[in-house]
Formats: sequence, structure tokens, C-alpha cells
Amino acid sequence: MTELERRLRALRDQRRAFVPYLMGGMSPRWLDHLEALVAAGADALEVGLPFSDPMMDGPVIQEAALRALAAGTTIETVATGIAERHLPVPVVVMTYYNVVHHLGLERAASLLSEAGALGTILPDVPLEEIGPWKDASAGPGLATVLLIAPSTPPARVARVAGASEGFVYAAARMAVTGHAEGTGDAQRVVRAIRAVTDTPTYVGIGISTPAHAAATAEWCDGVIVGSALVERVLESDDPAALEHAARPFRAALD
Amino acid sequence: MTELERRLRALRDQRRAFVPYLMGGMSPRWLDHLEALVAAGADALEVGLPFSDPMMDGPVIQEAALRALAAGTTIETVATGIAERHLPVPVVVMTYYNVVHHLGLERAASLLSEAGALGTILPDVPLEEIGPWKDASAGPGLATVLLIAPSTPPARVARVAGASEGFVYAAARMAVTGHAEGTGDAQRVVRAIRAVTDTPTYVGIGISTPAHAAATAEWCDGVIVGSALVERVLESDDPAALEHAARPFRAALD
Amino acid sequence: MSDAVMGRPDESGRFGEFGGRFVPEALVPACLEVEEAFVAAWGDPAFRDEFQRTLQEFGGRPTPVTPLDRLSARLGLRVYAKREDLAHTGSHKLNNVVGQALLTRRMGKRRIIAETGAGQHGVATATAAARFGLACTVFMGEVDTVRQALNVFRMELLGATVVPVRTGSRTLKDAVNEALREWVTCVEDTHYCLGSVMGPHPFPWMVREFQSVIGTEASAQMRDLGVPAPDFVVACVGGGSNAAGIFAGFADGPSRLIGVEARGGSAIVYGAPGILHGMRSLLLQDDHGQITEAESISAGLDYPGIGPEHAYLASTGRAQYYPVGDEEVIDALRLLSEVEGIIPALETAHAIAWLVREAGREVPRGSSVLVNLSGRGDKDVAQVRDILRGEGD
Amino acid sequence: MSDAVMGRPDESGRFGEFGGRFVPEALVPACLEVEEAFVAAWGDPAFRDEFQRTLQEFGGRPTPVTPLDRLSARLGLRVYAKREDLAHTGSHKLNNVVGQALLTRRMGKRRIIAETGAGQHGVATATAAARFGLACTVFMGEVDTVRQALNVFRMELLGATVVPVRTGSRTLKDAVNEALREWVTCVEDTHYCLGSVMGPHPFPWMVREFQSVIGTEASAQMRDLGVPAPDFVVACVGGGSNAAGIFAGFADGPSRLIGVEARGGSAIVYGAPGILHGMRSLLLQDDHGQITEAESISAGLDYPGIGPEHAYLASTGRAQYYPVGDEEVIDALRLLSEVEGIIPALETAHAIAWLVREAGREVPRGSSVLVNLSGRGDKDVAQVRDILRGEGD
Ligand SMILES: Cc1ncc(COP(=O)(O)O)c(C=O)c1O
Ligand SMILES: Cc1ncc(COP(=O)(O)O)c(C=O)c1O
Repeated sequence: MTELERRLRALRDQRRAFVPYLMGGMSPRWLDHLEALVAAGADALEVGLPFSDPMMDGPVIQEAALRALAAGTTIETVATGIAERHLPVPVVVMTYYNVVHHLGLERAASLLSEAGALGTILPDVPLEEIGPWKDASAGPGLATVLLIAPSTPPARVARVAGASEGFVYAAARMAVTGHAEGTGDAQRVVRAIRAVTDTPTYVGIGISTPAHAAATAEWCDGVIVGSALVERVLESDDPAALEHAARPFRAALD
Repeated sequence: MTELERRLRALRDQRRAFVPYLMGGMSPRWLDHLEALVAAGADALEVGLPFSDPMMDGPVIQEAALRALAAGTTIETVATGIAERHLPVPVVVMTYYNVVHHLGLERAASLLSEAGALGTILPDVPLEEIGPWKDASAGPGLATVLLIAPSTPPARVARVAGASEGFVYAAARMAVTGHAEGTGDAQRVVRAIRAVTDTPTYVGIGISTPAHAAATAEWCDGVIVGSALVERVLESDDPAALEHAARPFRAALD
Repeated sequence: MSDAVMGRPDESGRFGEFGGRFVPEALVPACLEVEEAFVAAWGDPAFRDEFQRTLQEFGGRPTPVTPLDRLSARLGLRVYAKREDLAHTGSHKLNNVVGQALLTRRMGKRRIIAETGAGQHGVATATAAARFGLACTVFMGEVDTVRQALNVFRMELLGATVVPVRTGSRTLKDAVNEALREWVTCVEDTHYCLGSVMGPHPFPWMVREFQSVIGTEASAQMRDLGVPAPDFVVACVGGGSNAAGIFAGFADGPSRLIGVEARGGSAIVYGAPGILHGMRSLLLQDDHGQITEAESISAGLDYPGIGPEHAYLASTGRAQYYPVGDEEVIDALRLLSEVEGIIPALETAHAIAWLVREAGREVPRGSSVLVNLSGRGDKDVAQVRDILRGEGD
Repeated sequence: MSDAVMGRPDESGRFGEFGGRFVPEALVPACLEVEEAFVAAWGDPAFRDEFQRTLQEFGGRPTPVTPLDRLSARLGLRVYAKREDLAHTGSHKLNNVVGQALLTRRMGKRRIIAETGAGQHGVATATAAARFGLACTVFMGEVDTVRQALNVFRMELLGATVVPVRTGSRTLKDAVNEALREWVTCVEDTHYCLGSVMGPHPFPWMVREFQSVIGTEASAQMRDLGVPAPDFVVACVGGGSNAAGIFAGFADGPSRLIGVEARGGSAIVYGAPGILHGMRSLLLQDDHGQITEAESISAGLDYPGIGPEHAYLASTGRAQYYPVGDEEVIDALRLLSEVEGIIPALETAHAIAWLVREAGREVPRGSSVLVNLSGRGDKDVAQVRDILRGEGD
């Protein structure tokens, strides 16, 4: 079992996990923003590495990626940043395959692990293609988180959930990241996952309000909140404002 | 023999014929212009009836036709005009087939004849198609003048020249009406015509200066001068100016 | 005239009382030369072979016949389209110019001239000239050179010289006048490649013969489709070459032949007999025999006359001709685009428009109809857009 | 992989080390569904029949092979052109969209979406959608919707909705991203009709199979012309679908296969292995694995990647890939227009440009060469004019 999963299982016994997402390098103070999220009660952090062609992301996170790239963000700058801050909660890095592929899978996995990250999410790499990355991550002990979508058929849910490390990422809807109304198909997806694994199962994609997070957390182990918080950072560079925006999510989950 | 031919044969015994061309209706004073040409020594007048699509004419006579049409010129207005002036020299009307065809061949031939015209030239009607017009013209005694071109083969020259009434129109060059340098193929054409007929043979198309007219008249019975004089009228509405421009042609031929 | 409905014209080049050869004496020998060369060539299997082979290898023939199932369902008819839009350069115009370019070479001439309105015939002529290494000059009304600037450039790319015609109405009919004027000066080494079944004999006949490949193919294709004699054969008519080409394959059978003219250029309906551009035919003209300007949304139908054989077919009743208005035409263009994925030329859309209007009226439900899809609409897309946005003519 | 040089990819959708299926989990079932449906359809004679029949009746196939005698004389070669410019909508793109539209219907879906750069694939997709009564949405970079405004209108005429993409560089690669994002939300009733031999498995293979009609036809036609195995088979490469289509007919023989890329978009020469748009292939990218923008005079080659099978063919040496520059391309476009009467698409002109440059060098005098004339230049004429007048990019 990966370190990430161990920590998240332990967390499950205490409370519903609140996992905010932020794009690394999207603002000069992005590390302060991460700390603000911790201060607001984040149980883990999902940190994005920007990619030029983020095909699973909606307009908000695309914009964050553009800003990060324009500011010269690379896998190295992000790794250095999180390494320096010694963040007190698990960090999971989210990026697209080409970013780690270009550096070399082994090198990328070591780099992230050495920076203190405990897991990764590569949304454009499905089960069938994840082998090489998992292999590269095994040595440094990085968990490879896989997604399950509302369209994933039952037999496949078992295989993907079984292969997911750290937690299982249940996509709430057939959509890219961004705002959405309602809870989508999330409950059905989570039920299918729970039927085949007891790995912690977090729901993400389109969770945009504390109320929405609370309703979702009724039947899963945690929620991932991305665009709703990233949007705050796009609007204001003040970490206090982000903390203020994140707190209600924490509260809603407790 | 037509009246036109009788008169032109008689003329031949005296001098080289000078036959200026003017577009009927091209200026409000076009009848005065015709009289100015007579005053300048014209032996016969070629009077155009404007047609919208004058395919044998160059830019100068096209412009004259446009002005005439814009001024409301029709076959009737031209007929009325020349009838009123009782011009002292033979008048030959030049137009395109559609103008007389539309009115009706018989009616058109009578109209022109009654107005005093002695002949017609229809440059878009070759020998093979001239029959109906010749038939219509026979009653009123209108001569039908045919053209012979540098491209007309010898055997055909005989047939066309034989069918031409009044005079034979020898085209000096393979071109539409308008300015040109040199005497073109005129001499060869005239020689071919003379070999088969003794109908008076006039050369036209591109005769633009008195010197040019004089050189041409060395070996034919007369010259037709169109664009060079029409241009004068386009420039100035003063009949005296036209007379002044026409006189040198007369002088050059005597 | 020969016995067939669309046979050879008589000695004088007449179809009934229409046709003939009304050209300046200077051009008579050239017309005779063309006639003689064409008669010999058309009777020469080697020429026919090269003509066919060029149309196939270079021109993309045979063009298919496409059953238009979705349009048929809309109209309650069985509609088929002969796809001249798929011929090289985008319309039936290529058939004719390939024939005339080959003839030019056969006559030992090295240059062709042509008139063009919208530019389709000009582009086709420049294309054939390029392919056969002939020099090429195209006359185009100045108004049209502005309206169709891209086609001017296309001709230039193909190596042709485009001469803007600044006389008269500065459109197609003036371009014909100017081409004829030019031809007078250069008949020796130059052939005038007329673009439709018009002009002096032998052009109306010769162009129809070159275009009859459309009807010959279509007739065999309709037989294969189980409809050897469609109830209607419909084509748009400017000069009338695409119509003549497809009619030729069905004239001796029972199909009703329908020519569709632009309302503002309908020489059959609104014209009178007259002489223009070397032929006796029906022409739009005023009370004094002056030719009037045609007016149509489609440059290719903006011609005040019609080929003499059509005037004849109309006079005998073997073919019928109907006008359609600009609005119907735009609607038809949109309809065909949307339900069949074929954007037709504005000219072609006239034929469709008639069919749409007459489905269930002149054309009884259930009828089989072959439409000649004379050309593609790419050249017209900008114009149609402007019209639909209310910026159009 | 199967034994044939251009055979079926392996189970994971790989050609050697290239290909695969790198898509969000949400799209995996849809890709599997497409794969399954395609395998079944491609093995079903009824589907093959309808595919072939549609390409013939509607699309104008077979397109001819034209011997280019005058170009051959210029270059000292024997050059033949496979005339995809004569296919309906003006390029080879139709072959693929007809196949995918039929597959869409077979899968019981009612809508297709597509990306487009210059608009050729968008117009082709909108065309097939209209023909088969499918709803259609096309994603197009905002920059391209302005540059190619007429193609936007053309798609709209055909009943499609065009969505301007305002992300990233606002060109083709962003249109692909956006189409993929859209597909996630509507896989249930919508098929994503990808426009080249790229994307996740089975697209590179499926699109090549649909396009292989080019090579199959050309191979038979070259046999008839007495040149069963031309020394060279040359095609331009954007994503690589027209090249794959013609290579497929000659890959198992001795012909040298040549792909020609735009210098500014040459993923084979200047790219590195990477993952984009669902595939592992060669990609233009910076030191950090960020995809860089391709730059080319021709919108259709403005793509930073290349189909994975080409990356594979390059790696094995079975095909070679060369870049050409924009100036050579313009010169080649003019040359072909002037000496053969065929105005090629700017994309296609890349293939000609390479041939002109390498005649007597890489391509020995006397060689026989088959060029895939992937599309016609009408869409590019305005741009070429502006460039020649010095107003261009
Ligand atoms: C597509 C198309 N159809 C029809 C015509 C009209 O010519 P015709 O009546 O000679 O077929 C034209 C003329 O430009 C044309 O481009
Ligand atoms: C005419 C033409 N050729 C080639 C291409 C490049 O695509 P591919 O490499 O898939 O053939 C395009 C793309 O738009 C095109 O329009």
C-alpha cells in the first residue's frame, strides 16, 4: 500500500476529506495559496503542473495553465516550490502525460517524490496505458490515482478501481473540469466503486459550492474542489481571500 | 444596276471618292455635321444607325453609338433627319442586322429608301445570310454593299464582289474600325476584287490620315474614313471643326 | 437538319429558323475552317478517343448520377442529379473547352481566346490552355472582373491574360463582342473558344456535341439505375450548353425536357427573334432592336440571348422553358446544401428552384426527375452570404 | 501488428512504439465502441458496399490518375497525379467522413462533431452529415474562423453549427482539444469524426482504412497505365491521412514512399516522441514538453504532430519524410497551375515542391512518380494572391 493510501485511509476514520486543487505557478504567490488552503482545512492538496493542451480541463483551469506557462512554470519549478514549503498534508500532482513523458518517466517520478509529492493523477492516461508510469512511480513510492467516469462499464470499474492507488477519483459527470449544477451521476459511480474496493473514493469535477460538497460527501470519502477555488485565485492574488473561500467547504464537510 | 452604283460609277470617271462616316444621332447637331462633310467635299456619306452591340467597331465608333442611343436615336429619327436635309450626295446607311430585323426587313428598307438613302451596309451579315435583306431592298432600290476582308479566299472574293451592289467595301485590315498604322493588306484585297469585278471598290477600316488616304487611293476608287472624323465630333460639337478636319482628306485625294 | 430531334443543323447552320452565321466577312473563313475541322475531327475516332480520354484522365469523367434521397422525400419525387459539379474546374464548362482546345491544336493554332461572365468558362478555358500548352486570353466585362476578382486571379495563375472589357454594360455580352473583335485581328493563329451553345455556326452545334457527353453518360447511368427514361430532365439555361448537353441524351425518348431561366434573363419567355453574336435566336431587346441587359443573381445566366437550338426546341414544344426568381433560387441553394450536402452553383440552383416550386404541380408526385447539377457553388458562397446578410445586390 | 507493412496495429492500437489510446477514462468506452463497431463494419460486406457506393454515387470516385506530361517534360520525370482534388468537396477528406458518418449511423448515434483547421475537414464532415441527416457541430480555432470565413459560411449552409474555439493558440490543435472536451459531454449520442490518421486508437487505423481507397484505386490505375510500381509515391503530410491512404496501395511493393511536411510543422524532422490528442507520436514541443505551434503557409499542415503510423514508417525507414519551405510551395503551386491546368491546394503543393526540388537529385531523371493530388486550390486562391502581392503572412 502506498504512503498516500495509508494516510488517506487513516483520514477516512476521522472525517470527509476536503481536497482542493490549484495550478502550480498560476500566480506568483501560488505557494502561499497552497498554505492558505491548508489553513482553511484541506486534508490533501492536488497541485497541477500546467500543460499547453489540457484536454480534460474547462476554461477556468485552462486559464490558470496559460498563466502558469506564461510565468515560466515547469515541473522543476513546481517541484522546487512544494519541496521548499514542506506542506503538512499529502500533495498529489495532477498533470498530462506529455509533461512527465518528455522529462522521462523515471526522472519525473523521482523528482516529484523527492519534492514530497505522494501521488499523481494523469487524466489522459487510462488503465491500459498507465503501466509504464506506475512502474516508474513504484520505486519512489508515488501513488498513481486513476479516474472512473460515469461511462465506465461495471466490469471495467472493478479493474480500474483495483488498480488505482491512494484513492479512486470518481468523476461526478461526463464533463471536463468546471462549474456544474446538481450532483450528476456521482452517486451511481461511487456505489459501483464501493462494490469492488474499499480504497478511499473521492468525487470531483464540477463540485462548486459548499452545499454541493456536503451533499456529495454524504455517500463518498471526500471531495475534490478545483475550478471554484482556482477562479478565486484568478480574481485575486490575496491568499486570505482564498482561505476565506475555502473555509466553508471545510465546514460543510464536518 | 442600282442607283447608287450608277452614281458611283459616274463619280469614278472624275475623281477618287471620299466617303466619310458619321454616326446618326451621335451629337445634337449630327445633321449639321453631315452637311459640313459635304461642304468639305464628301462624295457620299456613310451614316451609322447605332446598335447596342457593334461588334465590328472599335472604341471610337462604340462611343459614338452609346451617345446616339443615350440621345434616343432610332432608325426612325435618323431616317427623318436625313430626309429633312435632302443631302446632295448619296447616303449609305451602316448598321447591324438586328436593327432592321427588329423593325421588319421590308419596313426598314422602305423607311430608309423613302428617307433618301441609296444603300446599306450590314457588317454582321455575310454573303450567305444577306438574301432576305437584299430581297427586301430590291423593291425600294436600295443597294446592299458587301465587305471583302483580307481573309476572304480568292474564290469567295468573286462571289462576294459579284453580289455587292453600289460599291465593294474592301476592308484594309483584319481589324475592327479605328486607327491603324500602314496600309495593311488593302492593296492585295483590292487587286483580288478588281480581278473579278469592275464595281467601284472603296477601301475602309483604319484610314486615319490624309496621307494614308492618298496612298491608298493610288490603287482603289475611293476611301471610307470613319473613326478619324467621328473622333473630331466626339471632341467638339462644332461643324466647322469637322469641316476643317475633313478638307485635307479631300485635298489629298485630288 | 437530320432526323433526330437534336440532330445536325442544316447547311446554313440553322435549327428551324434559328441559328445561322451572322459574322463579319473577315470571320467567315475562320468559321468555315472551324466547321470543317470539327466535322473532320468529330468523324475521326482518334480525335474522339483523345477527347474522351482527356475528359476521363484529366477532367474526372464520367461524373456520377447521385440519387437525392432526402430531397426526394421532401418533394415527393424521385430525384437524381447528374454531377457536373464534380468535373475538373467545377462545372460542365470543361467538356466544351477540352473539345475546342484539342480542335485548336488540330487546326495548327497556338492560342485561344474566350469570353467569360462569372469566370467559369474563363477558368475552364485557361485550364485547357495550360494543359495543352496554348496561349490564352480571356475577355471579361470590367464589372465582372471586380465582382469575380478571385476568378481573375485564378485565370492568371493558370497562365492566361485577362482583359477587362470597358465597353457597353461591361458584362458578359460585351465580353463576347470584344472577343469577336479581337478574333478578327488574329484568326490566323487563334481560335475563339466560345463558352456556350451560341454564336455563329458551327459553335452552337459543336458545343452541344462536346457537351452531349453529359447526356450520353447520364442516359446509360439512368438505365443502370432502372430509370431509362426519367419523366423529367431539368437543367438551367444561360446560353444553354449544360441543358443541351443533357437533353441530347434524352431528346429522342419520352422524357419531358425542361430548361430553367433566370426571370431577368429569360430570352424564351420575354425575348423576340433577333441577331446577336453571330446567331439568329430569341433575344431580350427593346422596341428598337437594341439588346437589353439581362439581370440575374447569377452571373452565368446574365445573358440576354439563348442558344438557337433552344429557341428551336421551344418553338417545336419538344422542350419547355420556365423562369424562376432570385429568391426561389437562394432558397433552393440552401435546401440542396442542407438536405444533400451539395452546394450548387447559383446557376444550377435555378433548376432546383423550379423543381421545388413545381413538385406536386407541373411535376406530379412520384415523378422521376433527372436534374443536371451543372456546377458547384464554391464560387458563389461569398455572394450568397452577402445576400443572406442583406448586403447583397 | 499484422504482417503487411501497413497492417493492423497491435491490440493496444500501436504501430511499433507509436499510437495507443491516451484519453480520459470518460472516453475509453466510446473509443472501444468505435473500435468494435468499426471492426464489425469493416468486415461486413454490406457496410463496405454502402461505403463504396456512397463514394462513387455521391463522392465522385474513382478519381482518375492523370499523367502530367508537361510537368514531366519540365522535370525529366514521368509524373502521375492521383486526383483527390476531384472528389466532392475538393479533397480526399470526404473518404474518411463518409466512412465515419456511415459508422455513426450504424452505432445508432445521431450527431457528429469534428475539429477543423482551414475548414476542409469541417466542410467535408458537414457535407456527410447533411447527406445522412445527422446533426453536426464543428470546432474551429477562432483565428481560423476569421482567416477562413467563407468555409465557416459553407459549413453553415450545409446545416452545421460552427463553434469558434477561443483557447490556446485558437487554431487547429486547440480545436481538437475542444472537440475532445465536447465529446466527453455527449458520447452517448455523438460520434467524434476525427479528420486525419491521428488521435486515439482506433482512429489512426480506421481513418487510414477509409482513406486506403485512394491507394487501392491508384494501384490498379497505375497498373493499367503500365507502371504498377512507380519508383516514388509522394504525398503531403499534415496529420497524414492522404499520405497514408495512397501509401496503403504501394507499401507492400518496391515504391519509395515519400511524405512531405511543411518546414514549420515537420514533426518527423523536428519533433520528439510525446503524447497529444490521444496518441503517442512525434510532436513539436519545447524543452518542457509543452506543445509548440506549427507554422506553415497552409492551414491544413499547421499541426504540431503527425499520425502515429507515419512516425512508425519513418522509424523503420519504409517511408521517408522531408520538409519544404513556404516559398518553394508557392512556386510549385504556380508551376502546376501553369503547365497542367490544375491549381492544387497549398497542402498538396508541398508534395509538388519536393518533387520539383529533388528532380535529378533525390529523384533520378527518368523516374516514375505518383503524386497524391490531395486537394484543389480554390480555397487558397485569395491567400496566394495576397502573398504574391506582398500582403500575405
Ligand atoms: C455552373 C453553371 N451552370 C450553368 C451555366 C450557364 O451556361 P449554360 O447555359 O451554357 O450551361 C454556367 C455559366 O457560367 C455555369 O457556370
Ligand atoms: C488538400 C489537403 N491536403 C492535405 C491535408 C493534410 O491532411 P492529411 O495529412 O491528413 O492528409 C489537408 C488538410 O486540411 C488538405 O485539405
